[in-house]
Amino acid sequence: GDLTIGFSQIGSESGWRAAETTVSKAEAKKRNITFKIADAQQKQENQIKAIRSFIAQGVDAIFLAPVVATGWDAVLKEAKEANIPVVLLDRDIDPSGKDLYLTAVTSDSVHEGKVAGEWLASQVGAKACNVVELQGTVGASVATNRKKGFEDGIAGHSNIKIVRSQTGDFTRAKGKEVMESFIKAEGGGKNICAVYAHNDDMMVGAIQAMKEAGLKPGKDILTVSIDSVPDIFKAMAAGEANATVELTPNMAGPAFDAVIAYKSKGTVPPKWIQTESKLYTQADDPMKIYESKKDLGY
Amino acid sequence: MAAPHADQPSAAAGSARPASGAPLLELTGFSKSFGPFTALDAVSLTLRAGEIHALLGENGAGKSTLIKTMTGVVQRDAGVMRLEGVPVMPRSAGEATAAGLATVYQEVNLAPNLTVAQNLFLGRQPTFLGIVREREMRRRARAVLADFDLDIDVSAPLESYSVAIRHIVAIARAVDQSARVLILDEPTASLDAHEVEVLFAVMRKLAARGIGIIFVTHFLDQVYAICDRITVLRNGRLAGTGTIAEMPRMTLVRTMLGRELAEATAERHERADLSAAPELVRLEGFGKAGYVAPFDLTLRRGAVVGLAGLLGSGRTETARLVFGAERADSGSATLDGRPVALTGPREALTLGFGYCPEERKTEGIVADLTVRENIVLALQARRGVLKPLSRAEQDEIAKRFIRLLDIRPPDPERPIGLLSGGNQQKALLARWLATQPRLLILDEPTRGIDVGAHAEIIALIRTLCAEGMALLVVSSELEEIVTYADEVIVLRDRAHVASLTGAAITVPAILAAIAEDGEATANAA
Amino acid sequence: MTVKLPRIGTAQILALAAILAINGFVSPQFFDIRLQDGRLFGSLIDVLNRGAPVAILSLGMVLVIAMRGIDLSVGAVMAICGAIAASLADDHSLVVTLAAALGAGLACGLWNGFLVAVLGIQPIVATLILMVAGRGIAQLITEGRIVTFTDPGLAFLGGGSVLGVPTPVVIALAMLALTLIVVRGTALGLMIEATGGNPRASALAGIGTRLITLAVYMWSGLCAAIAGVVAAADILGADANNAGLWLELDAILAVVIGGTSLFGGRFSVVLAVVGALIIQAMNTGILLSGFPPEMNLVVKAVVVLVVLLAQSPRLASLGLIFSRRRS
Amino acid sequence: MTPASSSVSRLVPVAATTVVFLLGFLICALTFPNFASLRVVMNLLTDNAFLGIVAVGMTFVIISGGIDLSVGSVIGFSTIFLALAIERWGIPPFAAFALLLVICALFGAAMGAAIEFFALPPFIVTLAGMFLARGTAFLLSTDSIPITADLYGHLSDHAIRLSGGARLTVPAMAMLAVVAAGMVLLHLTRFGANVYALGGSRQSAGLMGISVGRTTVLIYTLSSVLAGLSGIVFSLYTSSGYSLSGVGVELDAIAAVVIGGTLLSGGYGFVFGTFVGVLIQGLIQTYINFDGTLSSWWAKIATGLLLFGFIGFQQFTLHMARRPRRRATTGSAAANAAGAAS
Ligand SMILES: Nc1ncnc2c1ncn2[C@@H]1O[C@H](COP(=O)(O)OP(=O)(O)OP(=O)(O)O)[C@@H](O)[C@H]1O
Ligand SMILES: Nc1ncnc2c1ncn2[C@@H]1O[C@H](COP(=O)(O)OP(=O)(O)OP(=O)(O)O)[C@@H](O)[C@H]1O
Ligand SMILES: [Mg+2]
Ligand SMILES: [Mg+2]
Repeated sequence: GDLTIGFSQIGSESGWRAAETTVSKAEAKKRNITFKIADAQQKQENQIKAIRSFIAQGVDAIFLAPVVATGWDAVLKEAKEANIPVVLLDRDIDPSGKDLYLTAVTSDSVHEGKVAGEWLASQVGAKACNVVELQGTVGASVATNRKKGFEDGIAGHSNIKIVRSQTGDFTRAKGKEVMESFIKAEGGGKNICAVYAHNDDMMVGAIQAMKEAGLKPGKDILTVSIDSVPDIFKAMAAGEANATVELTPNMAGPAFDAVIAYKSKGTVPPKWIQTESKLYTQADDPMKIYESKKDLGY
Repeated sequence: MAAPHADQPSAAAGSARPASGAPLLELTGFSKSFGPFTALDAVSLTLRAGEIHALLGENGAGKSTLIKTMTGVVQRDAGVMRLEGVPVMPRSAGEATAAGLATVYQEVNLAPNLTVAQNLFLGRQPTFLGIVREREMRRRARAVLADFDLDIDVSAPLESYSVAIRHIVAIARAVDQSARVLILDEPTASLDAHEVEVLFAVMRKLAARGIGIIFVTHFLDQVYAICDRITVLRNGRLAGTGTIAEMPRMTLVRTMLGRELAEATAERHERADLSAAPELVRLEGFGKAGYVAPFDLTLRRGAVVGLAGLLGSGRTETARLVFGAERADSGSATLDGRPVALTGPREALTLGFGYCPEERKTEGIVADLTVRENIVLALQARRGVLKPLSRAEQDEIAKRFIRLLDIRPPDPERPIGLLSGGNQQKALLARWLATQPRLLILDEPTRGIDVGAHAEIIALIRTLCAEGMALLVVSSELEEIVTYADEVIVLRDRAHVASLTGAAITVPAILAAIAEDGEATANAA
Repeated sequence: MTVKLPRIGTAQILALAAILAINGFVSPQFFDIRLQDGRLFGSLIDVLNRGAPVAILSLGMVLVIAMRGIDLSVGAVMAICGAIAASLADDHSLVVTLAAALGAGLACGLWNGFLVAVLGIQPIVATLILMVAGRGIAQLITEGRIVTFTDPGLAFLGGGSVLGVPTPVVIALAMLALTLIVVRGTALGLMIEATGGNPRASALAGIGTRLITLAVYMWSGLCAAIAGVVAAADILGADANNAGLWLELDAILAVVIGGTSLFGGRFSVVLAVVGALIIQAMNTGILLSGFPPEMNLVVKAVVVLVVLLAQSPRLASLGLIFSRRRS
Repeated sequence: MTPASSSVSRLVPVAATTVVFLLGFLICALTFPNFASLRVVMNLLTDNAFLGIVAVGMTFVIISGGIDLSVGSVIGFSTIFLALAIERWGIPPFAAFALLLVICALFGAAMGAAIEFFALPPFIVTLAGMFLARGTAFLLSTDSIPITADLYGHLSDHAIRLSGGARLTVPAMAMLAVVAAGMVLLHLTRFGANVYALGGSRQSAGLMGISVGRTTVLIYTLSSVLAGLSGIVFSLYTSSGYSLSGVGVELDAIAAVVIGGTLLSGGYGFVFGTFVGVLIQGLIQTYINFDGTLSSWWAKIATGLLLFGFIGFQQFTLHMARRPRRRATTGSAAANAAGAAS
């Protein structure tokens, strides 16, 4: 139909985010939907502004990728008053706002961390293992959740210990810099058994740091990270990375379908449409996945 | 600038005022060093109520420093100050004012971005429930300025007025603070004869009320016109003190300099035969709308053209147009007969022009840089970025001019901002002399310069002239202009109204040309 | 050309030494240096290597600040030039790649200089425009993704070494030497200091302040371009979203720690670089210390304040009074 | 420049900014349907309320010749502090507000004191303040915490409803009040005059007997208190606290102040200009949101271009505004001459 949907996107802080935007646009085109994207540059206030201007423009539905879990009640109430359904993408919001949106298409970032942790636990068995952690941006909910999930995943394995944890701001450069100092602080890397990074970009940087220090990532040091961006599959194919947990960039597809069904037939979708958090390892033909992902706009 | 001193009331005028014997303010043992340099060495001074007390000395003698240590702007190393017998030690300008010492510092210290009225009453504006009563403040401001014969828009920002007006506002502010002691550091440096008269009238009125006034000036005429007693500093030490009767002119000069003054100043030099002097620059119909009305001007090698007029008459403007600091929008210019475009200071510099601006602090010195760097700046600009003067060359140039102009202290590596006002002026002169200009434009070159240096600068102007340089000099001191100018152009209301040459150049003639009313000029033209 | 380090730079050098000593204390192997694949390896080398981009930025920033300006766009310019270099590297020769990247940096500088010197826009807003738009331009070039390359020539600029010294450090040193020659070997330094100290007086003294302003912003753009290329070469890819993010603040901080006033005038190129090293030594120390990352900013704030207080003339004179009293 | 016209000329930058804003609004209204509505105007006020409040404080700081980079972080600190205080520590909202403002005042005073007594550059002191405030916010909590206190619900419902779904909200009212109070304080009180004097020349201000130290401390205190107030408004706006809120607001505030015609070197400027500057920034964003076709990067480029457009046009207006005045003086001079001749 001739729907107009406004999307308040967080920003373009990472390759994954860029892919999400690209994929969303492609999905909208497939369905002949007029799709308006407002980039908030990582700021909640900008997202609120964007939602308000969508309301003022009278769009048919609003997609929101919330930068933070809280603080949406007032503006979502306004949307509700204007009878505009809101769909959350990629991240959930605080439970108090449950009745203010139609549905949420998200992955569970605690679960992602847990998948990563459980994979590591299965790999090391009973061996003692010192893990260094590259955290995302301090205060970002994804970072907090992925940290928590990982800790859950290795809970009960007292042989696995997180010995160092610093923020790499989700970026390659910082991931590399932080890893460099971890290596030095941990006896030239000899004491490190695995690296856990909250996203693949930091891991790609960390892999470089390990190589420059004369270590063999993927062999001397196990790696596990989250997102599944193309470059990590390249590293996996080269045997330099071990595992990644996928966060699909196609959140908008299911969301569009839900909105179309709701608008045309009045079907109320379930409150949570969870996307899969799939684990990939070197055994999964990484080069093939790389090929399939590399043009998605990562 | 000072009207001929024959017109001034005699020295007796000062002593005729009742000056009670009891000291109002007593300074003893004031000392201050800046690092190894001793700026003040155990200076004492006694000021009586109702007395106007001249504080004199060469540039850099320590006058301004003494004043700043009195008011706590600069922390003194030693010294006691008693106000009516009670020791006072203000630690900031604010405290000094509160204690009863109102001061006008040498470099006018006001907020140029605020209105005239705000400047007059800053910190003590009339308020109602915390809100400044703007209208009342303006009314009072107008009243205060009326005492100084100044009728200006007090709601305009101070910076839209000339240096002179700013100075008057600063003085008015100090006077209006109903202090017991009023300190004026070179207040007359940028005033014209009329304004000086007005200021003196106010000073006399205040003195009659029993206020003690400390007055710093380099104009000896003014000292004898208004002061009762004199204190002289030399190299930071007390060199002498006494009543004006005890210190006649020659004694005073000797005390200040520590030697005899070469009596070059008073004589007139032979005026050049203008028609014989080769022409250097000719401007025709030169002007800028709303700035200066179009004028013709010919500058000749070896000749001095003086610009005279009241404040705001357009002298500075003329000088800036000639240098290209402001672009003319009409007229043509030729140099050595060839047409040239005066489009900016850089072009002027390459043509061999030099320009010493009037506003030393904002347009002249670069305070953080050393004396050496300030002196070589224009020369370096002319040579271009890629041909740096070597350090040895810079040192040589700096040393030469420090010696030639007797810049004190003779330390080329001192930041120029730390020099006394007069010495800064000399360094600026050096900046342009170093470029060996063909035309030198000087705007108030002797402002704030002591008697000794004054004579030296005038002698220098003559030497430069004799060496074939063309000079265009703006000066408020008519007597001075008369001694060196070969042609005097009189300005009024931003237009050139008269030109005097040869024997016609006399102070009364210039005054007459300045004073002529519009109708007379219109008829003359 | 004399470099007057002692006296003027004591505070900065002492601060650097103190931070390094603290680093040695929290991380005993801090001063260990060994050769790894023909490249020096150790935390101290990390400080130099990681500090190189900010040091290079500060070489441009110090001149801009000395002219009473400020350049907020350097981070974005880094991103642009890194993006250009990374996208060209694999299909073009290194010369072409570098020429394009550095040319873009110069063009950015020219734009800033044009806004400031010709249009008369205040530097902070003038460069804010490019700070905002520049990152967008960089993302436009990379389309928001991380563009990777494999060209060994470009990679060498980030990960290689010359006689064991990491290339970024060599580049930073070369740029330092070049800046010193350009600034102190010609009259440019004097003219910049004069213009920054009193623009009106300098213009009246015949200095071409407009041209110098343009040149200085272009120099800053060039330095940012080099820093951007080094940063891209370091991670073998251009991350337009994050490259140089907030580094303008670090560069300004480095310049100010180096004793140059934000109100223009006197400047010191060498001390600006020392300032950059102080910042990086602090960052590396934080990473080595094992503090939780929530503490990073608080530690940074305290260190910055202490370093500045150590330089404060007021504190120095207080110290003088105390020492006099004691004696 | 004659004195009489120069008192008017000080208003020219503000007038230029206002004209630019109105023109911009007109263009938007012609471009997009639904734009020229009361709702959009009210949104502009509500959405930029927190920015407007800090920008007023920033105006004082910049006019005095300083700068305050810490305000964004102070907002972040404020929201998380309020959330914790109200939700976890059980402090009643108004008491929490008061406590927060006291903390902010002390923080600002400390920065002002460091600037004054150790003669440190404001840029760096407030940069350290920026790190410190944000760092403290992280230490308080890195989670985002919803605030459920009744007051918050009341306040966000308590809006004046206007026609067409437009609402004059509490944040918007708070900003308008702060702008008005800021205008009075800056333009009509002794303190305001002192702020200008400091911006004209610190040294002169000292010699004129102004207590430079006290004024500096007060200015930074004011800025931090307004940043705290802005934090309160922000927490009302989002009904939550989050340590990362307000990132980069300092740059937006500085840009708003400067676009509003205030000179960064100090001494000149108006609170009203800042207000218009804030609206201009809001307008740029609204424009981009309404357009909605711009990718992340094109949005950034467009923001930059629009910023350039506004500033360039402002510069042009200033230039044009100065020219006719010169002619006017010439004209009057000619008139005088004519009068004299007759
Ligand atoms: N802050 C300072 N640091 C170092 N030296 C200083 C400082 N202030 C003044 N001086 C020096 O102290 C001496 C006295 O200066 P002062 O300004 O008192 O002279 P002055 O008598 O007022 O001269 P002028 O008639 O030229 O104004 C000068 O040599 C000057 O260079
Ligand atoms: N009496 C006055 N009333 C009002 N404005 C004045 C007065 N005198 C000067 N001005 C203003 O001061 C400004 C600066 O004058 P300026 O100093 O350039 O003139 P000038 O002829 O060079 O005088 P001088 O060199 O003696 O100061 C002028 O724009 C003029 O408008
Ligand atoms: Mg003096
Ligand atoms: Mg003049």
